[in-house]
Amino acid sequence: MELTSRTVVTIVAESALESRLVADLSAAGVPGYTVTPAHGAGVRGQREGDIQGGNIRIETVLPHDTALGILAMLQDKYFSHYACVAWLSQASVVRGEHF
Amino acid sequence: MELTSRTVVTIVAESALESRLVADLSAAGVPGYTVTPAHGAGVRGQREGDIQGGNIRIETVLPHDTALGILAMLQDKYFSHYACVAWLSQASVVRGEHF
Amino acid sequence: MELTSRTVVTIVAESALESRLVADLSAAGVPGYTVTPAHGAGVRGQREGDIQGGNIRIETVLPHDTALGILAMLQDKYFSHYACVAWLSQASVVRGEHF
Amino acid sequence: METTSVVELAIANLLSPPVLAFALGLLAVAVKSDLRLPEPVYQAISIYLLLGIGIKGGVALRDSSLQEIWLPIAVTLLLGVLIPLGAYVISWWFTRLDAINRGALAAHYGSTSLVTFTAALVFIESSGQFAEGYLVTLLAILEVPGIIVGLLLASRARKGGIAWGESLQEVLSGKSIVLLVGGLAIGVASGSAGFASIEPFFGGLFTGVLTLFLLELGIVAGRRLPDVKRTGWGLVAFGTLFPLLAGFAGVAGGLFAGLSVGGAALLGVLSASSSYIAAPTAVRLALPEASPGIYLTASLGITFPFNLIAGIPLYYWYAETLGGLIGWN
Amino acid sequence: METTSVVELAIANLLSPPVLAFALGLLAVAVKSDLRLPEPVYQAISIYLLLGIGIKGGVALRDSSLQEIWLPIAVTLLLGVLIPLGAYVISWWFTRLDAINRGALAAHYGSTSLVTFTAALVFIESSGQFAEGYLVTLLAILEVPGIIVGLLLASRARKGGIAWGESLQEVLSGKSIVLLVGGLAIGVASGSAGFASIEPFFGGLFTGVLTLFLLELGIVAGRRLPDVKRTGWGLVAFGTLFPLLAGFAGVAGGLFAGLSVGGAALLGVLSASSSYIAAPTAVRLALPEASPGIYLTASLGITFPFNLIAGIPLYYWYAETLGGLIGWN
Amino acid sequence: METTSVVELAIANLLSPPVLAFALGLLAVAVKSDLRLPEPVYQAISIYLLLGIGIKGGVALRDSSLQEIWLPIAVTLLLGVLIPLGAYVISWWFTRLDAINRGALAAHYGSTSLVTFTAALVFIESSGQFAEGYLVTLLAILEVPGIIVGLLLASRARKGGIAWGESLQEVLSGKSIVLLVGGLAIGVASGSAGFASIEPFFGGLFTGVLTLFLLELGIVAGRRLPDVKRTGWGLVAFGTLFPLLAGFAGVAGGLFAGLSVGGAALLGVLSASSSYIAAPTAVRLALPEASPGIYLTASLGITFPFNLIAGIPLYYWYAETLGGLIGWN
Ligand SMILES: Nc1ncnc2c1ncn2[C@@H]1O[C@H](COP(=O)(O)O)[C@@H](O)[C@H]1O
Ligand SMILES: Nc1ncnc2c1ncn2[C@@H]1O[C@H](COP(=O)(O)O)[C@@H](O)[C@H]1O
Ligand SMILES: Nc1ncnc2c1ncn2[C@@H]1O[C@H](COP(=O)(O)O)[C@@H](O)[C@H]1O
Ligand code: NA
Ligand code: NA
Ligand code: NA
Repeated sequence: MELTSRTVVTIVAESALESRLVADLSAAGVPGYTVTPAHGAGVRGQREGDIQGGNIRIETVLPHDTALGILAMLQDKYFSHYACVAWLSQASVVRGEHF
Repeated sequence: MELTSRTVVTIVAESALESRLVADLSAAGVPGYTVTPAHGAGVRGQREGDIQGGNIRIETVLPHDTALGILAMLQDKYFSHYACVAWLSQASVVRGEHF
Repeated sequence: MELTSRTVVTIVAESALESRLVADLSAAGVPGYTVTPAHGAGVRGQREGDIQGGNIRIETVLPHDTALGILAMLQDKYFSHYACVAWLSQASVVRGEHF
Repeated sequence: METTSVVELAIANLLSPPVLAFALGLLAVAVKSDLRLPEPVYQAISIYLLLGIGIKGGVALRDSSLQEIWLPIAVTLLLGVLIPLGAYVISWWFTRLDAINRGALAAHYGSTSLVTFTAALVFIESSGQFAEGYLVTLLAILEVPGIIVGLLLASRARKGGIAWGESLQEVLSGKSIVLLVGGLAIGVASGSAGFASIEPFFGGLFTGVLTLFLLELGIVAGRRLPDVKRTGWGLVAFGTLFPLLAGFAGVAGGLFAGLSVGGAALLGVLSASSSYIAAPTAVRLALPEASPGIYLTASLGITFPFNLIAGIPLYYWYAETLGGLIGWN
Repeated sequence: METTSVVELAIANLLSPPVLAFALGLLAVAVKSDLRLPEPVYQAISIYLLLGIGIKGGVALRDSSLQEIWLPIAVTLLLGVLIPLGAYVISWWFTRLDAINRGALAAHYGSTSLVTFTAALVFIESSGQFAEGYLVTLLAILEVPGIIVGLLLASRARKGGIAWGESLQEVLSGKSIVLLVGGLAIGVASGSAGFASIEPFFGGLFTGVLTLFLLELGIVAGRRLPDVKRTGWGLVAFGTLFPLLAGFAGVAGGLFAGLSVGGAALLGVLSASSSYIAAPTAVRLALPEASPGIYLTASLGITFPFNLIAGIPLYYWYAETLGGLIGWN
Repeated sequence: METTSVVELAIANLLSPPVLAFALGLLAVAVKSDLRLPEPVYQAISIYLLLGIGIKGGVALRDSSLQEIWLPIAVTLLLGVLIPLGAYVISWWFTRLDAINRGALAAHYGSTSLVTFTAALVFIESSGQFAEGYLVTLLAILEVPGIIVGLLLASRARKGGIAWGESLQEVLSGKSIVLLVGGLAIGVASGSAGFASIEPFFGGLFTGVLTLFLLELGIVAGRRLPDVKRTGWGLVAFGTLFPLLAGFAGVAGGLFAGLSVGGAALLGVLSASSSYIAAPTAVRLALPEASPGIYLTASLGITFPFNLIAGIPLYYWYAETLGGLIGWN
């Protein structure tokens, strides 16, 4: 089986941001994304509050260059004011054309 | 602490497939798996629809060979017709015998 | 963009343990954590039961040393009696000071 | 109600809270609202509706003799075979889809929609009409054969066929059948004395809960509307004209089997409505090549709203007119 | 009720199950209980309350003439502009916060709280008082302008301003507005005959469901209490004194517009209450620099409990006294 | 009801909708259905039941004098200590389990099951019998001591003992105690006038909601049944015979304390039932070596169905017979 290397971007953010984040990810050309509900705490601990549904965890598997573009976009628009963190990791996929 | 290297297979699929996937994973000999509810969009965007409960995300930590077997199984039975993607990544565990 | 290397600890445990685990993680100095609801099966298959809400999946991104400390803590207090597994993986972050 | 015209019936239906809530759901999608009923609550309500309608049907069934119901049951089984066959053939005229996609459509239109039936029941009751209690039994009976016939039709075109054991198991043990049949049994066993204790929950709240449920279904259907444009007018024509035909067959069969006007109207609704709980799951697993963009769009985006808004009073009008012709009622 | 003293009113309010359930929620946090109403159920209940109150308001609105309601509507719009301006200025005296955080506060206090209104409605009804049905219309009207004014005030201090298109879209298509306005339309269209069929659900259960909801809100508010200590006494003073003022303005405006004592009391409650559904979302997205630790704490941790426990009977007392002075009722 | 035989009582109980729904849940598992009540709805219903039963008990408690209830409370506390001790000893005869697992069993059987109590309440009410309102107070009182005694018994065998502070905090602030005690307080404070406003929700719907809840508990119990086979007949014997004994002790104690026949039957049910909300959580955290496959299977897979199906009418029959012997009633 032929495996292709890809990058996974994992973003955790307050759930009010979901639709904006998804729109920005699509604009940045992600081939797909997966969202799971989440909650948590971080350094900032600043969230819209218990009442509005916690966090979301977004995961998207894509080429490394697009991943870096997304990090730049996040740093530009989200990291400074919103409760939002992100990290990159490595993955291998079959069907590289799908990601 | 002695760490052992393992592979993580992450599968995202439409939730109607959960019981079939779990049965196929068990048949392929996974030592365990974790399922989280999810939703998302992909290249195909073909899902059973909003009404039936989105996607699931299955994660299983196992030896590399078993991981490759699972990818083959997925390619054989799921990738072509169902909304289903998967990727591999690396992990380290203590208690290697558990995984 | 400057990327810093970090370790991700992923813990899956029965959900009754959530508050205890979070307290122990905080005591171990994690910079943040994210919890998602989950269910699954493992080698032990011993869980408090269907009635009390399945598993949780906790993810925390942190320096490698702290990660090893957490594994040691888990091994000491959780692995032997509770339904609890954990694994480490590699990640890169911008804003290293945040993690 | 006999003297009211079909237009008055249709207006009364349109202005009922459940139908208006459905319209509100459509509107919410149109204005890009993020309004959704949470999934677990949606699931719980569908359990409530299935179980409640089953129990009420069972209480009514208790008073029916086998002699009275064997003919309606036989007619229902016949409809359960003929309607999917009809859908398979007629969808070809309108859409030129391949056999697998038409088999999928047949499975949906051959089966039936709980919520459409429920809305029709509320319509009949709120206009003071009578309908036999065992109609719920017919609902349970009509759920399954259509799916089987549809899969059969598609399987002929599918290399590898269908994993029948798995599929049948999934349909028969799915929540629709378990709750309807189980509810019927509970109703039969506990009778109206037992039902009295749960009436405030399963009876009194019914229309209100249905209103909330239809709000969500309006949202779900509204999200399908863009797909309607994409799938083309052939599917729209099929999704509105075929129910008119199947509804007529149901009404005629019902009157033939001796049902009251209200009962025949309900059998018409059952025949005209298409499934979106049991059938989609079965089809998705057994016929993965069939496009959900086609069958779900037809069932949920076209036929469901059509029946809810126009079909229900129409099938009632069928029953009244045809019943009058044959000197019924 | 006219002869009862304000103290008796306050005690009756305090001993009502919804307010006691709120207190139980506070207590549960104090004893470190893990009690929570699950999020999806919380969401579903808020949909139920919004839609139900909208429908009931619509049924009542049907009987109101435009002539009767234009002045109350005009007064409400005026309050919708003046109250956030007042909050912006007065919060400066108490807290010395920057313009962005005061704009955020203005958006919250300019908008209004469904649950406070609902609890007040239950209070008015259970003490046998009358209130105009179209108050729900005023609730829907008061939701939006305060948010806009608040964002406007903050945007002057914000480089880059505000993405108005996005923000307005989010507020106007948010579930509060869609359900209140949609519910009003359903109520108007279906009337009291239509409402009868859903009354057991949207009417009979209302106070009970509200009790469950307030249990959860007590927990949510209780979790905010540690923040209250952190934000300081200036915010506590603002969060209790400003509602007293805004409530007075609402009551006076209501009586001026010709509302009954009960109606004026409710307009007072609407004016005095601060939003925690629509406003927080809008503010979070449009003014990310504003601290939720300030506006949510003030709105949810201070003003909401204050209104629930002391404010509601007080605004009623305002209305009764002022109404008596001007020879009303 | 005095003249009806125990068999008639048992049949009436078996044919009640809640018990039939429980059976349907068992059946759903047997046919491998994927039917489940979503977890958040399950949680919300258990909050509803606990709070509702607490409030109703509180309204009733208001009319009771301390003089009337001190003896029943004392007897209940005694039962709360003796029953777990009995369970610890007697389970040894049947199962030969180690001290930790028997301590876990003792904690479960010493505590009590809300749903069994609720079903018994519905049984008593629907057969027109009287029972003292303060039985709910006894339910709340019986929740805790059994757990403590069970943990104490196990801790002697456990090196490291038990983190008592943490465990007590978790039990006392768990949702069972907070909602029952809080509900009692709400009921006492608001009285029957306050309760009237929430009666449609917490009163009228009660049996219906319980029916839905028991459907899910049937599924949960059904999934435990394979474990029953694995754990062996000793546990089955213990899980059915011990409740017969504990139920007798409860009935006798109740009659001794001056309770009515209905009240004594309910105290019998409380004594015979075993916990599956508070105790499992406490035991899981404090005694991780104890096997949930044993204590949950016994409590949920054996004793709960046994009590629901056979125990409730039996304990009533105990009370009637014993009450007759001592000339009560
Ligand atoms: N080190 C971390 N590891 C995992 N998740 C984190 C971490 N830090 C923050 N998070 C998640 O990101 C959210 C926002 O973090 P923050 O912006 O620091 O408040 C938190 O609620 C967590 O869910
Ligand atoms: N590149 C991706 N990264 C993360 N998740 C993906 C990606 N592509 C697809 N998915 C997930 O897989 C599901 C099915 O994808 P598809 O088969 O392309 O429709 C989507 O709904 C997403 O949740
Ligand atoms: N190999 C594995 N991969 C992923 N998740 C696992 C694995 N083994 C166990 N788990 C998760 O950890 C939980 C407890 O496992 P165990 O302690 O083996 O019963 C299971 O319910 C699974 O959710
Ligand atoms: Na049909
Ligand atoms: Na206001
Ligand atoms: Na007991």
